[in-house]
Amino acid sequence: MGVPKKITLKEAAGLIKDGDMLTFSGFTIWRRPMALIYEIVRQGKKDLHLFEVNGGTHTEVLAGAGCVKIWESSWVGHELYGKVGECLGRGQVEGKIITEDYSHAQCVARILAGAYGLPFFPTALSMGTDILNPEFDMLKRAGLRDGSNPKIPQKKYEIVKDPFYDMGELLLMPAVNADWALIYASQVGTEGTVRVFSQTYTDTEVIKAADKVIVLAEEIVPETYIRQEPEKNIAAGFAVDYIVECPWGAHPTGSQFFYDVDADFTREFYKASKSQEAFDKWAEEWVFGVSSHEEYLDKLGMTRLMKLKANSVMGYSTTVKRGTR
Amino acid sequence: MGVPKKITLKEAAGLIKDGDMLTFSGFTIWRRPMALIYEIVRQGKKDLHLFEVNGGTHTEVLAGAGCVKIWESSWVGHELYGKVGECLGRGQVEGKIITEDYSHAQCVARILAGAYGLPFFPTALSMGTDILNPEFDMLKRAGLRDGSNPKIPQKKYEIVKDPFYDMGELLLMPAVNADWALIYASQVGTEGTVRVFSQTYTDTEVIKAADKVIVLAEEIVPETYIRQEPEKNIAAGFAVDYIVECPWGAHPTGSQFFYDVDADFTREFYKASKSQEAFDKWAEEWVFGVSSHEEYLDKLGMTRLMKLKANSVMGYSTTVKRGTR
Amino acid sequence: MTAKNYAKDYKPMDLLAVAAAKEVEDGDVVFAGTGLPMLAILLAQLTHAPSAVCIYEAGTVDGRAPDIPTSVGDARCAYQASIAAGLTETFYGSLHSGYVDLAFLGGAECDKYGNVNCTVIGDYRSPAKRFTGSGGNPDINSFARRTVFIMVQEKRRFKEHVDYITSPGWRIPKWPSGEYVPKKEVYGKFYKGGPVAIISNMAVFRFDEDGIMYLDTVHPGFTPEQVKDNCSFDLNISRCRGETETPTVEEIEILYNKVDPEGIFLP
Amino acid sequence: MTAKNYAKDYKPMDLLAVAAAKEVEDGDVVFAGTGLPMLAILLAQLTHAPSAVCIYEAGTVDGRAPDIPTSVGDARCAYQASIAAGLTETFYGSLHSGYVDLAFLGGAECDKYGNVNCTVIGDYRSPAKRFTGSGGNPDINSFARRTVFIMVQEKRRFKEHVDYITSPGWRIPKWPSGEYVPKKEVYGKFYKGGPVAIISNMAVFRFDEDGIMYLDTVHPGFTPEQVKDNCSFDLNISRCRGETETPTVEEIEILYNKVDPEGIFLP
Repeated sequence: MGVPKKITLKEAAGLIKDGDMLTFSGFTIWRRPMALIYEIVRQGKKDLHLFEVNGGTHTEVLAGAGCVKIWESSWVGHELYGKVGECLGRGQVEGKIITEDYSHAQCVARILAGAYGLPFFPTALSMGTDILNPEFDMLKRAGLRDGSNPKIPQKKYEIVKDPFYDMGELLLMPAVNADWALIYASQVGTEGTVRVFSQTYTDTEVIKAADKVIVLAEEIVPETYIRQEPEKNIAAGFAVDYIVECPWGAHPTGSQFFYDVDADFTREFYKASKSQEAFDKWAEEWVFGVSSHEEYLDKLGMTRLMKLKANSVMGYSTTVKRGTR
Repeated sequence: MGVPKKITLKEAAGLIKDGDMLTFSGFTIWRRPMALIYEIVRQGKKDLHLFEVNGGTHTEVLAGAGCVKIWESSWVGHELYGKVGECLGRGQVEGKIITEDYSHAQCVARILAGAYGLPFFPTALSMGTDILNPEFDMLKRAGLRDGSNPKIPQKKYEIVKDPFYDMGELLLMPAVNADWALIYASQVGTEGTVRVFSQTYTDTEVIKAADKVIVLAEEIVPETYIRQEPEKNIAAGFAVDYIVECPWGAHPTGSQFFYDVDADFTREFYKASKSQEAFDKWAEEWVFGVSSHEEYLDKLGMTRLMKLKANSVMGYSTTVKRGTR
Repeated sequence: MTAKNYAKDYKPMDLLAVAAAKEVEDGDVVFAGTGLPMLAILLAQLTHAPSAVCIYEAGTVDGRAPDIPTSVGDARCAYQASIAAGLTETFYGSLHSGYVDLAFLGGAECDKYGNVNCTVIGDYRSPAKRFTGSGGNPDINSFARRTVFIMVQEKRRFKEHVDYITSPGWRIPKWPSGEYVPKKEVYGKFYKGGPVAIISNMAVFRFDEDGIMYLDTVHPGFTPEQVKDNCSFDLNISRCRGETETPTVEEIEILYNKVDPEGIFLP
Repeated sequence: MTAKNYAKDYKPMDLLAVAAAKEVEDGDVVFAGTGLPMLAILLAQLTHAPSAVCIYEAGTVDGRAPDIPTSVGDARCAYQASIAAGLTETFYGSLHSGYVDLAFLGGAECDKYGNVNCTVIGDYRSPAKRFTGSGGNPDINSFARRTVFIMVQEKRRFKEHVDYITSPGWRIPKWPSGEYVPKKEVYGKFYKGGPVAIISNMAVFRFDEDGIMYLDTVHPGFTPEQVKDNCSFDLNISRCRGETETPTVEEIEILYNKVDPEGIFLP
């Protein structure tokens, strides 16, 4: 399979087709492939089917811009900087976005199954909840569980009995194998080996579970360097299809050892997300109003970005003002 | 749960009761808890039930000494230094040891299920083999699948159909939760955080899957040191019950970055393993003939051990003679 | 042990953090989320439970950053952690594996069985309003031995029936029929425990033998009747033990100077 | 491209390593075991397949040690590897996940469908002799797109029926009935491929459209008839293409000076 191909952000977004199923690296407001998300919005992609273990600012940008048709996940919000997903919520309330709720660990089960080439993964977590209410199977209600879409399982879940130790009932969760994994990674070697710093979230599984993988790399580093500590790497080059070198590519989400979450930016976005009009204005300024990632960074400005810059020993910014004191 | 308790090798072996189910760290002839294995033999434990993802020299020492009643695994041998497991094979041919064969990855499925608190783990690997021949279910033939032993599942495996994507049939493999995980680890922090160097094999899973965990540490290091790179650690202190500090505790098996496999010792053992008489003589010299791990190391001698010592950059010995040139 | 020196001045948030911290036993393996749960576990570690261990679902075990994390995915969670891995490790390798003793959780609505909603207002199929969704709430609540909820007390939030059961309390639907049965019947041998307390801004609630919520203590300034008036269901106040213990000077000092000196959760 | 300079002197083992290396295509993700498979993949990487990647089941991906590993669990496998993890990664994250193109495997016995035994001699329930057991052989053989077996050629090893099917060939028992069916019927949509070649010390065998072994090439010094005589089943020799290509001087040079200079597998 060889070494992944280096492409530009524009080329990367151009690969994604309307209606494709996407999944992402990161966790809520950390290590999201934001620069690529913006470019997808700029290119006006439609009817996207998102599966994500949890959502965040990137979800809201896509939902606000009208790119999302189906959202399967467990959570959306901006943590401290915006309690709920207003754009997605609006789409859901208006019936424009089909939502399939799973619990967080059920989503992990689904992506693990996808990563391991298994059709399902078992779990006993979150039984006895309305997540499992057959009346609330929204993809079924939408007539989408007939097997015609290979990305949508014929059932939301299955209840089975343990045949080995009489533990009782538990659940099987269907695999997810998205068309695309859009990944932001801390470092990528010149032959494609991928590393993320600190927590790995579900990045390892997301890469394996997708048909095609695009990695936004904060840095591209010598392959011999990244192979000095192979226990810290999460994917080999043969598991990656395309690489985009893209410093600050996760902004406004955070990237351990590079930069913190941009709290002010996220709060402003959250405010804007509360109405379509305000969102559109925000997108006009921050997405359509800049023609490239470089222009976006210039617009943010050096002073702002330096405040977010991580202390290289601690892994997070020790200069950004986080609270009231 | 707090910090694991520091005990001696003798105390560690003393905790294990006749008939207990054991599982181990390592892979074939690497990172096996050999010093503890010898002590278990010295203390004359009987009727042990071994589950191991793969066997190795430690298995043969236990089998040769008559400690083993049930062996569930996929493989036994000494790699290049002894092609098959002669002691175990003798026990099997003579009908003294009940063998339940699984494939390597099916064993991984079983220990993964155990690690995750799941009753089973799915796999489509190794279907269509005699491993699944119902006539060859040896624990069932021995009447041990009646549910009375909580460590033995009521079925060897289960065939199920994928209900989600019509992939066809696949297997469910029953969890393993041994009474004891006997682990050899490269480093353990003063509060019990566990690290192994290079490949992790199935050590992470083995620790989680067992009811109680004893770790033989090549080194005990400051907790603050081991926490500087938490991505390299495989278990937190609360997952470990007992720690024995035991340098060279894996000999004659190898330990990455500390020492290579002792090929000559293993070849000698393999030769001895071919008859019970020769094994007994070997054990008289190397197990019963030494009263402690320290005496065993002294008997091996510094010159021999220094040849095995790993180069600290490469992680393996660059001075040991491995081949014919 | 000297007599406790109770603080004269404290905010409602301080009382909640202190009450929550008291639920931690030394040596507990605790699953905590962003905000008050972090204050509670950190305060507990600095007072009566020094060997309690905290797991954040994003992938870290027992981090020891000098600065409080802003979210569970934060770089701060990984600093001097025992393990930095991912969600497979925390949800399956730790939680499903059975290591978790205690968890702190939140919610928008609850009923008297401790069923919690953090998903929607209105009919799920055409909701009036979406919340964040479940996150790990039901996962953690279903497998931790003890869970403690921290919630805002309002009549419309303490309901006879929640609009959607996001997180399982003591009487829950068994699917596919949806018949309500005790939690143990749904979880079989996976059963480990469930909600032991709800801490609101007015009171601390616990659950009786039948898994029904009762008033345990009221926070100073409130009466049992006021609390009952702020529940839509018929709250049992007969077992109320009196007032919730208030923060000590030392606890306040630790909270503001050691746990959250930047004023992130305690402005 | 200049004419090949074939070596005049070579050992049977050299021929096997060279023949096996030719099965590697550039860019292949290869699962290899200890011994000859290591020689083959390393030789391939140093000749026609520089971007082939080697996975060792003990947990490493694409290691690049200057010294050949003595076993797949060796520290040498991890040196300059892309990934050093464990068996969950290699068996589930790589193999079951569908990344593996090619694998080299061994065995004590095989039948004409490529079913392989590496478990017992005699009746499994009371065996005359135990071998090592399956190891990862059947796992890898069931999920790699192409597998190549390297075996010793003897009449008692190339059998009509193997004593125990450790590793699945092209016609295999479908449990629970045990009826023999084509591999595809057992594996359903999990099906990816199977054995494409067996390389023995006498010949190279391949499989026809019905999954039945036939003679492809004979090693120099042997005749098709001799090979047929060393099979218990009726070997199809009608498709034999001639002699197996022998090692070149360059290949021998690489094998002895770069791949195994210590003489571990090539004494």
